[in-house]
Amino acid sequence: MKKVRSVEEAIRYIKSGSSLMVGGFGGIGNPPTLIKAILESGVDELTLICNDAGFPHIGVGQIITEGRAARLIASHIGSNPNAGKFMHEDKLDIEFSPQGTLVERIRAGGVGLGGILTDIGVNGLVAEGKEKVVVDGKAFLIETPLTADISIVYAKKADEFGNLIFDKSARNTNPLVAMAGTITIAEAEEIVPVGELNPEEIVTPGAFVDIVVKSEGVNWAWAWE
Amino acid sequence: MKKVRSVEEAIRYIKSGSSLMVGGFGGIGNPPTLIKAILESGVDELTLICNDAGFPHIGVGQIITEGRAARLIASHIGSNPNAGKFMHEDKLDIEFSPQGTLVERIRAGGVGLGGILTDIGVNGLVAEGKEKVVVDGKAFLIETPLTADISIVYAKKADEFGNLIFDKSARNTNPLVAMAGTITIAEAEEIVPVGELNPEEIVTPGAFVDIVVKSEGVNWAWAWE
Amino acid sequence: MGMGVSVREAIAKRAAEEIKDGMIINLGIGIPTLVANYIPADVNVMFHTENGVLGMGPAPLKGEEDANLCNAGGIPITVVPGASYFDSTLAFGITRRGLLDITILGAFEVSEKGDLANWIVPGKIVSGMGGAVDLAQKAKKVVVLMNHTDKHGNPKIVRECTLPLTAEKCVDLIITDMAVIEVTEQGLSLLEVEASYTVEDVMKATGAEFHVADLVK
Amino acid sequence: MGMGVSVREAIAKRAAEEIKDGMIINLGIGIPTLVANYIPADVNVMFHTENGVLGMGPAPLKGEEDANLCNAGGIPITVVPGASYFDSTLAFGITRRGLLDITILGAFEVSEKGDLANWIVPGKIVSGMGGAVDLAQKAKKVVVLMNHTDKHGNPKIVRECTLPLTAEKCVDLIITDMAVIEVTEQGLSLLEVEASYTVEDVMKATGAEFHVADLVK
Repeated sequence: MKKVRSVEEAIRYIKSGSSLMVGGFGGIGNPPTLIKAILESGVDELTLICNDAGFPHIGVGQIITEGRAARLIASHIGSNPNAGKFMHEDKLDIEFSPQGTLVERIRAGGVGLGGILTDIGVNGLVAEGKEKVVVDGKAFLIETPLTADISIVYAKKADEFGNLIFDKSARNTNPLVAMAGTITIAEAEEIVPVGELNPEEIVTPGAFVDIVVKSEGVNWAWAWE
Repeated sequence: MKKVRSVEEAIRYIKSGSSLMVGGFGGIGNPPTLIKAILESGVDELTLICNDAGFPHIGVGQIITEGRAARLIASHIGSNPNAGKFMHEDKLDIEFSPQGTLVERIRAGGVGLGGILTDIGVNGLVAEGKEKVVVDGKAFLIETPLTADISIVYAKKADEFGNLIFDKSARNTNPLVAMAGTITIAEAEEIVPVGELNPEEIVTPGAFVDIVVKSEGVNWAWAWE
Repeated sequence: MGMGVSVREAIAKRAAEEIKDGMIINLGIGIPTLVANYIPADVNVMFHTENGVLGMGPAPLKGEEDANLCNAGGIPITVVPGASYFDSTLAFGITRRGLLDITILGAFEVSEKGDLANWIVPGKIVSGMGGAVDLAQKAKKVVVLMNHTDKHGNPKIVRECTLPLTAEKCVDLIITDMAVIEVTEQGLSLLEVEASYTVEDVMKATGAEFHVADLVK
Repeated sequence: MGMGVSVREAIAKRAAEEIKDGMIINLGIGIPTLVANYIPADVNVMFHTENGVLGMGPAPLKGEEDANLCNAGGIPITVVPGASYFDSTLAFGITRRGLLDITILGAFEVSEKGDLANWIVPGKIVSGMGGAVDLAQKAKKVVVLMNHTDKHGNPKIVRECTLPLTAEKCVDLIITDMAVIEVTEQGLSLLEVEASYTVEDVMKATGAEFHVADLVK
């Protein structure tokens, strides 16, 4: 049950054409070391699933900027003009979900549900192409679950069993993404022996995590800097 | 935003005929002081929503034993023979859900979803009377959300804004039930001023909690004692 | 939105009057962000951000930013006593469950029925709805802050929105550089006119009819 | 189940052989609970309980029980290093996601296709399915521990279950007081016969046909 691996070993599971789900929100909470290694590995044609397209040179945004994604499932791309440009040029296929729906779809995939019913967007553009059901006289959209070949997340601490805790608002989508990968790789600022984390403070139980790697820290300048 | 009240004030919201959702699992994590006060208040004809029927003289089981519930939505009643007896005598109407489905229904109610899709029980008795949908060629049951007029939960600590942390396996269904009440009353072993809980350790944000009361501690002998 | 600083501030200041003690609040980006600066010290509220914080505080001092503590726009924040961190499903759980007392947003168009368009601009690249649909559809009170007209002088308050809707019948109050208008079951109702304009000025700049019976200033 | 202590222990001991290093395990009540006592010290596993603990340890010493630390049956437990507490949706998320390597359960009947009936007994009051459907349907490996026959000597391994099913085609292995039988795509396969019985004894006590080609002892 010792899951600590080198970054090189970990990213071997990510291949051209893989679906890759990435934790984080507006760059915050994206795993920097894994993203850097993925870029260096040369994989492309990825299906990216992420809250947003980040910023052009921050976090998951770099995967888009470097043209490594063929498809993106997200709620927002406004902060990364490259995503919009590539979409416009038919180089990137994008599926949008309302943010609250997107994170529930990821959670549904992560906990093995067949989907969720929600009235968010039921009367608008969001509903296009989606099945509706009526429950107790009220219409809901069927929103399907999301999973991925590989999930990558960013944690404050991991133990060797893969139990994770997160850091402030960098928690965001990370605990959800951690559950939704067929293989989940957690990048942690600190890796501790089993037993060092308080069972009460663990957010993601190690059952959901397959590989733990040590973070080398953030390698980009923040948008606000 | 100071939500601390006396038990007497708090339980005034619970009336005969109310739907009452109770946190806990096999008695563990049921709120003892609120249950005692509810019994003393004389309310009946309650619709109880709870993981299980507890034990005859432990936790939520007492509400059933004393004949205060007209209806029960639960996953299991095996440890409280009174529940089965009253069901058999047509004094108690019971709706069963598989445990994993029940807790997802409570969560769905708590986070404002219209329901969930699951394949648990899709080919068996569980499916009786439920709508099925086919998503990507696979059949799922539509399971509806659960909410209640009042939710009562048991916490280790609450602050005056209603932020909650729980105790070990007494967490169980409590964070879910806390979200699903139109009015949520939290019974806490300890009530602390706002700012004393670490924002990382809070499990239930105060937004979901309306009233906080001080626990007088468990007033029953455990089944294993 | 091409407004002067003092106009933006005036709108934010007026919006702050809608905020009452004990509220849970989500502020959109742009002018709505400024509203926090005008809430009186004795009004205690909790700010919600959809990435996963309840209890946002003011911006940190320069040099004290924490890259792991930001709002949904990626801007560094602080937290107040009583704050909590959680994952994004819980943030939207609070929203969908109707626990946001108020959300304050920008808009391209608002219809007389309270329909909101603040998502897609024709001819521009679609940037995605983010959390706008969730917020507009589920907050207890939706307040829109915007210029009364677009840069060509065309009304942004209209009978029917021409742009795709973010959500139907969701807006409760519109605060602009010219007026404060309430959306009621009976239609629009003019509550206030900015000192340098007349009711006639507001009528000309508005693409829908409104009642003036409830005018308070 | 009306078995002697040594038979219960023999079954639990045999079941423990199915447990491999690194597994995540859910044990049902009754004999399955005893399995934990027979796992070798060098086999590291994590026990899951559906109320919301991963990493259950042995029972506490008498007098050291904690009312807020119990398993799904309400019995006091301890935790091992690496354990975590979570709400019940996450406990069943682990189950539905297929992360339980093995679950060990009791049964009333098992069919030759691996259908499991362990929920409703006719004539008795229905007690509800609890987590049995989730566990039977979603664990990677489902092992049933039971007496080979009921108290009247009737087979519990049958061609078709007569009782309502907990889940279809879910059982992988049946361990009884008489034998170990695997459920395969080609039907039942007898793997082991307990020393005091013959293959013929097992045939007579079984309500379905089985292959004996793979008999190992």
